Amino acid sequence: MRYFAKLQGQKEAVPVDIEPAGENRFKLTHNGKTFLVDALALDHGAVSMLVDGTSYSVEFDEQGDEVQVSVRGQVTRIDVADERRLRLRAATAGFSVEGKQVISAPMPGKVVKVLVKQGDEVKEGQGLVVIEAMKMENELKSPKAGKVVELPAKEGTAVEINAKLVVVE
Amino acid sequence: MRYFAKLQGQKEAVPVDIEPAGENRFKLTHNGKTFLVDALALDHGAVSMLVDGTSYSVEFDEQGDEVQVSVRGQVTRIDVADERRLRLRAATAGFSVEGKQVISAPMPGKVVKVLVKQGDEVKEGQGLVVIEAMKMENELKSPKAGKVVELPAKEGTAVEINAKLVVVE
Amino acid sequence: MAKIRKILVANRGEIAVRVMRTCKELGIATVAVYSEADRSALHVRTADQAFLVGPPPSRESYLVQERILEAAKKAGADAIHPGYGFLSENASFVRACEKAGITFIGPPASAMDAMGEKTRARQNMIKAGVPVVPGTAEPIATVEEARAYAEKIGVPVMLKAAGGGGGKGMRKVERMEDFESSWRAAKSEAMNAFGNDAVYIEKYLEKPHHVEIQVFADQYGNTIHLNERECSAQRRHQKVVEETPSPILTPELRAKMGEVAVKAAKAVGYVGAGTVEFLVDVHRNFYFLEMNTRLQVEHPVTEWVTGLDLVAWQIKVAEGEKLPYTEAPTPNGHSIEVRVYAEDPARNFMPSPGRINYLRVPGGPYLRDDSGVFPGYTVPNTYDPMISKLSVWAPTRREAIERAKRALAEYVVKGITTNVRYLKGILSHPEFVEGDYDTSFLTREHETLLGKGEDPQLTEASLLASVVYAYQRDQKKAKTLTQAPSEGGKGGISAWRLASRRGR
Amino acid sequence: MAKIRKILVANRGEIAVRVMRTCKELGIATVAVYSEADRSALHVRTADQAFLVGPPPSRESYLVQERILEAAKKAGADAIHPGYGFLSENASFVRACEKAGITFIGPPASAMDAMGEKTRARQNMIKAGVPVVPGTAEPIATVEEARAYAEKIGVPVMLKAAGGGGGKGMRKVERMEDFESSWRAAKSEAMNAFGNDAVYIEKYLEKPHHVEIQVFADQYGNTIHLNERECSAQRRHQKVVEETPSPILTPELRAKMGEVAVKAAKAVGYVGAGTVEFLVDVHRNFYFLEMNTRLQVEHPVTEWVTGLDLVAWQIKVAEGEKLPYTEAPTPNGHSIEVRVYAEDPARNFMPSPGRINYLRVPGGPYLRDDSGVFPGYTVPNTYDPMISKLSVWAPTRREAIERAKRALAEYVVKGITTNVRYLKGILSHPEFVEGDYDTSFLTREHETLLGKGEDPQLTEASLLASVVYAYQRDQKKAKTLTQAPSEGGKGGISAWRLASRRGR
Repeated sequence: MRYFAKLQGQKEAVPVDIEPAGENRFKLTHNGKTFLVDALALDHGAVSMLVDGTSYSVEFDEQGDEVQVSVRGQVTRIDVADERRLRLRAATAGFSVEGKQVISAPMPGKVVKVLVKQGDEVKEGQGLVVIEAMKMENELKSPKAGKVVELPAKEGTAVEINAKLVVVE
Repeated sequence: MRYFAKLQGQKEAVPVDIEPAGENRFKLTHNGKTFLVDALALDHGAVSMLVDGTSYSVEFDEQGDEVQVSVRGQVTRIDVADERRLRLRAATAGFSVEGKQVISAPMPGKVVKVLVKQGDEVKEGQGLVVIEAMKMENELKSPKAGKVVELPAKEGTAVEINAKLVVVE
Repeated sequence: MAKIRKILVANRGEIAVRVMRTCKELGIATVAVYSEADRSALHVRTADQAFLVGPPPSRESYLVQERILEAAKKAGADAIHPGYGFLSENASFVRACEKAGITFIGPPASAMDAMGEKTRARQNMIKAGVPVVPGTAEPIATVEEARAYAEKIGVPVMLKAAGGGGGKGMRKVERMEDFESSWRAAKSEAMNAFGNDAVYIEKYLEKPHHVEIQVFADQYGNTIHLNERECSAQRRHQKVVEETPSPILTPELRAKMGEVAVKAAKAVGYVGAGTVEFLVDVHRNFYFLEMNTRLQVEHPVTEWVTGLDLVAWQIKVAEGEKLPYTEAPTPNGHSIEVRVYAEDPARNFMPSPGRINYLRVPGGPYLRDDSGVFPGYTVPNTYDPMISKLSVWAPTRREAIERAKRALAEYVVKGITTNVRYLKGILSHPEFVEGDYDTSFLTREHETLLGKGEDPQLTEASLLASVVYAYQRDQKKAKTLTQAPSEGGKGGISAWRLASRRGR
Repeated sequence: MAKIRKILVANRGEIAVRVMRTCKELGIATVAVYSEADRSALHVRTADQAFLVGPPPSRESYLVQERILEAAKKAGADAIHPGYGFLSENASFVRACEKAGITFIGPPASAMDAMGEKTRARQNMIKAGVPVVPGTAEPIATVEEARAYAEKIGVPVMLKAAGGGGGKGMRKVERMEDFESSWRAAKSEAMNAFGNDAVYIEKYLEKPHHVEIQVFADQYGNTIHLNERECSAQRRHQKVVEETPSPILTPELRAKMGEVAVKAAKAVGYVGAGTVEFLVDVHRNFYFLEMNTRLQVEHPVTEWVTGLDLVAWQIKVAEGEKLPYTEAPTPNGHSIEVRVYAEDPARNFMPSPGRINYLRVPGGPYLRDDSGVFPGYTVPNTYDPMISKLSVWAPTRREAIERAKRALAEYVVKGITTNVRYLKGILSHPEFVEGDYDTSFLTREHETLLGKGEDPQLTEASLLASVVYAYQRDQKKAKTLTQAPSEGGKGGISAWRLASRRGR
């Protein structure tokens, strides 16, 4: 079976083929190389993986919209899909970074300042909204140059995690 | 609503009345006394309970056939049922300790010795079967005087937790 | 010399739990107070009694003196331990405790008055002959005056809250253009943190080290110091890593600073645990910065190298016992503390409150985890993001660094983002390892500390593991779907996402 | 003096993890071996590499020398750390390592030969002028001979496995009627544990204390002792609580026993970490019992009061370094270790393997948890039931006891039964607190230690909480039932049971 894995910061998802090869064992082919992997899924999103005798204690953690993968202190953000879903996502732009950008609350908190108005032209990296949580103020910046097309954020209101604050197009 | 709570070692279940009294608050009546309890259920079977300002960090743990309740280092085994279930259990003798007694494996292990034969008369406290687990041998004793009416235990075999080993009647 | 039998801990989080641990060991009953946001908190569960003191904002709960005292009376507590922050440096609260006949575990109100307002403290220290950082002697009333003063002494300057410490209400101004916004930010933070928006100005020393001396005094005028802590690893004036001994102190400088710290404490009639903070410049001149009239977050490193329990000492001093030592014990070995924050260093240290789905703390020799959380706990977004302090001990600094790195590698927190990896970055940085890092270190080396460098072998392992994980979950899901076709409706959610939700 | 770069740890559980922790701090790569029952074990996840060595029974995996050596070669390990138990005291394995060119971290085979068979050890010690417990000089061939000897010296006698320690293959015989069954049991346990069923007989001393001396020797004949450990809190000859200093030792007796222990080690050309065990009778005479030619389970208490890392020392000595000290450091403060077992003291210490659903280990000052488990781990039923060791330090014994009790109160393990409450019972018992407890203490005071006494207030709180818990879950279930009527079919299961399953 073929999966596509996309590392954060990379444009393209890379194909990885996987076949079962016995109890907790898998044959994986990636980038022309084939690996025989002994991968035991443990509770709470942990996987003990042995590749050619090398031991990797892997921890998966989903937070908000991301899956973080930790191995020996290195944290990588990886998205994985099979072929059908890859097509699906391509269609809905889920796998892409182009188009409309929704800026949502990265944590529960309070909107202490809205720095733009509906219809404003903004530059990439320009501050849009300031959220306060845990006594710290955090400025959310525009991921791209564009125009503020939606602005649900209101100063002084409490917001939940992932609440839509600004849409830049 | 009325519940019946039975402490291990006690013959009778005692009635306790409970009524909701606001968020995480309950009015409980037990033994003629009424308590206003602030009880917050946490994950993993923990309850933070405040009664008149006294704080009890309660931990529930179900193991095999029992629910253990720990508060400040004291462990109590308690069974709770509502009225309908209490009647039900009385009918099926679930709440009683009389009648047929099934001796089952208290842990996964290996049957290293069977000390009785089918049809044997046994005394209360007489050894029936020896199980080995974690390098320790453990003798299971008869909970009552009676006769061995079933004997599924076989020497040298591995058994799972709760596997039926002997029935004494 | 009345024995204390019940202590109300007027705090939350790790410090409340830490104080209660010592109380338990001493056979003293404990009382917690909590806000509505903290009903599920560990300190409520740890205490023998617990009382609600108000809604989430500190100003309406943990900072309301009457509510705290009311809880103390209801519980029959004979003493209050304030922890750090909140009311710990509030002289009016000390007076209110006195009036209510409850022992305040800390210095007398007079010592707090003398040291609490930083500007007054500076004046007192100048009088006592303690060297201070050049700056204004008083809080400044208006932004115009402040601006004028800053222009006079020249940037960079530090704006500082007169009413409290801990990095709150503090701003460094490097360019006059930023003066007004920094002024406003400092005042607003100060008001939030201490209920007092007075701000004063100090000259900013270049490349200073933050070195502080732990002092202890009993009620009979015996005052000693317990050596120093090096706290130069700061970010936004918030300490991140602390250690003792300081790698830059010679025994002579230690003795000199200790002596001055004791002099400072004696000058204000100090009693209990306190910390005299100094800035040490490149020429190893040192200047009084402020005195924290309470227990510090970083007290565990001092405990590690002295074998003492500072909280137990605080209680004994409050009971009227004499100090058991007459001079500083020689530090034994080396200790390092790192602060674990619920924040994401890669996103400008954005706070990360939320539910801790899984938690595994490090174990093994010579390490200590002081935590205010537990698996299944939801870290509220109302308070400080520090969730735990990890400290280690070893015979030498080099070994302590390796031990701390090993311990951090064992830390697993899921559900929220923490700075654990960033902390490892600090401990691995050559400047830290070498030992001569000043307060600009963390800001200056920010990019390096984030550790963007990836090990391709680990990246590949992560990728393979992710595919196996997705595959196994898809297989499991396929099985479930066959058994329960009604779930097919959820096809819209990516299997990956769904899978990892189930993995919890 | 070749630096060791990669160590295979020929063990499992907490000790494998503990050794790897030190390796990590020293920058040494680690290799785990595991049986089929241990695929999910913590030591496999902690190591850099891991190799399967066979099916669950130790005799087919952890005790198979060729498999261990094969894994070491495959991994390119240059040294093997044996931990305790398994192959740690097997001289033939040491020789096999030598032959394979792999450093064995432990004493030379010759020292093991001299001390490994306990009967040979006794002969060697008598030669060296070390006092020994009266008994046979050789293992006894037949049960008849054994019986005759026991009759001659008179019961009580101890039957002991010649091939190993740790309480395995050991039986006390009080009445001659029990002699034969005890003999068989000792031989069979010995065979299981050490692959050697040789058993000998010792006179049983009345009310003896078990006090052992930690020794350390480098490759150059420098041999020192690191003071004693009191290990009289034993059950079935298995240590449960250990402490240092021993509450019954005077400085003079400590010095005398230390001297004898060093003499014993020197007599056999010892190298590395070892422990000389003594029985101390009511008159404070002491007798050599045996020498454990390896690291002990209870080494953390020695580490606490000396500040050393004994595993690091073992590695350095194996690399050819000299000992950094020439005599025993004066013990600093007091340390107590308790062993957390997966067993139910209320049911005759029945083992309790199974899944650990929830785990919260204690934190705060001066405590240490050495664990081989994690939340979500299933403790297999194949091996020793010890899942963790909790140790504490304090300036005095009294404070150490209170700290250990406080720490135990914080320990939460769900899914399996542990002896945590029983351990608290030991620490609270007046005989333990007073300090003069002998090896009969735990057996003699068994009923008291189980702590049958209940606090009615806590019983009432438990009852109320249980009803709330049942009620809340029933309410939740009722809601679910309304939403998904198909679940109604499960009505046969009690709501309580069902509820708590969901609570996980």
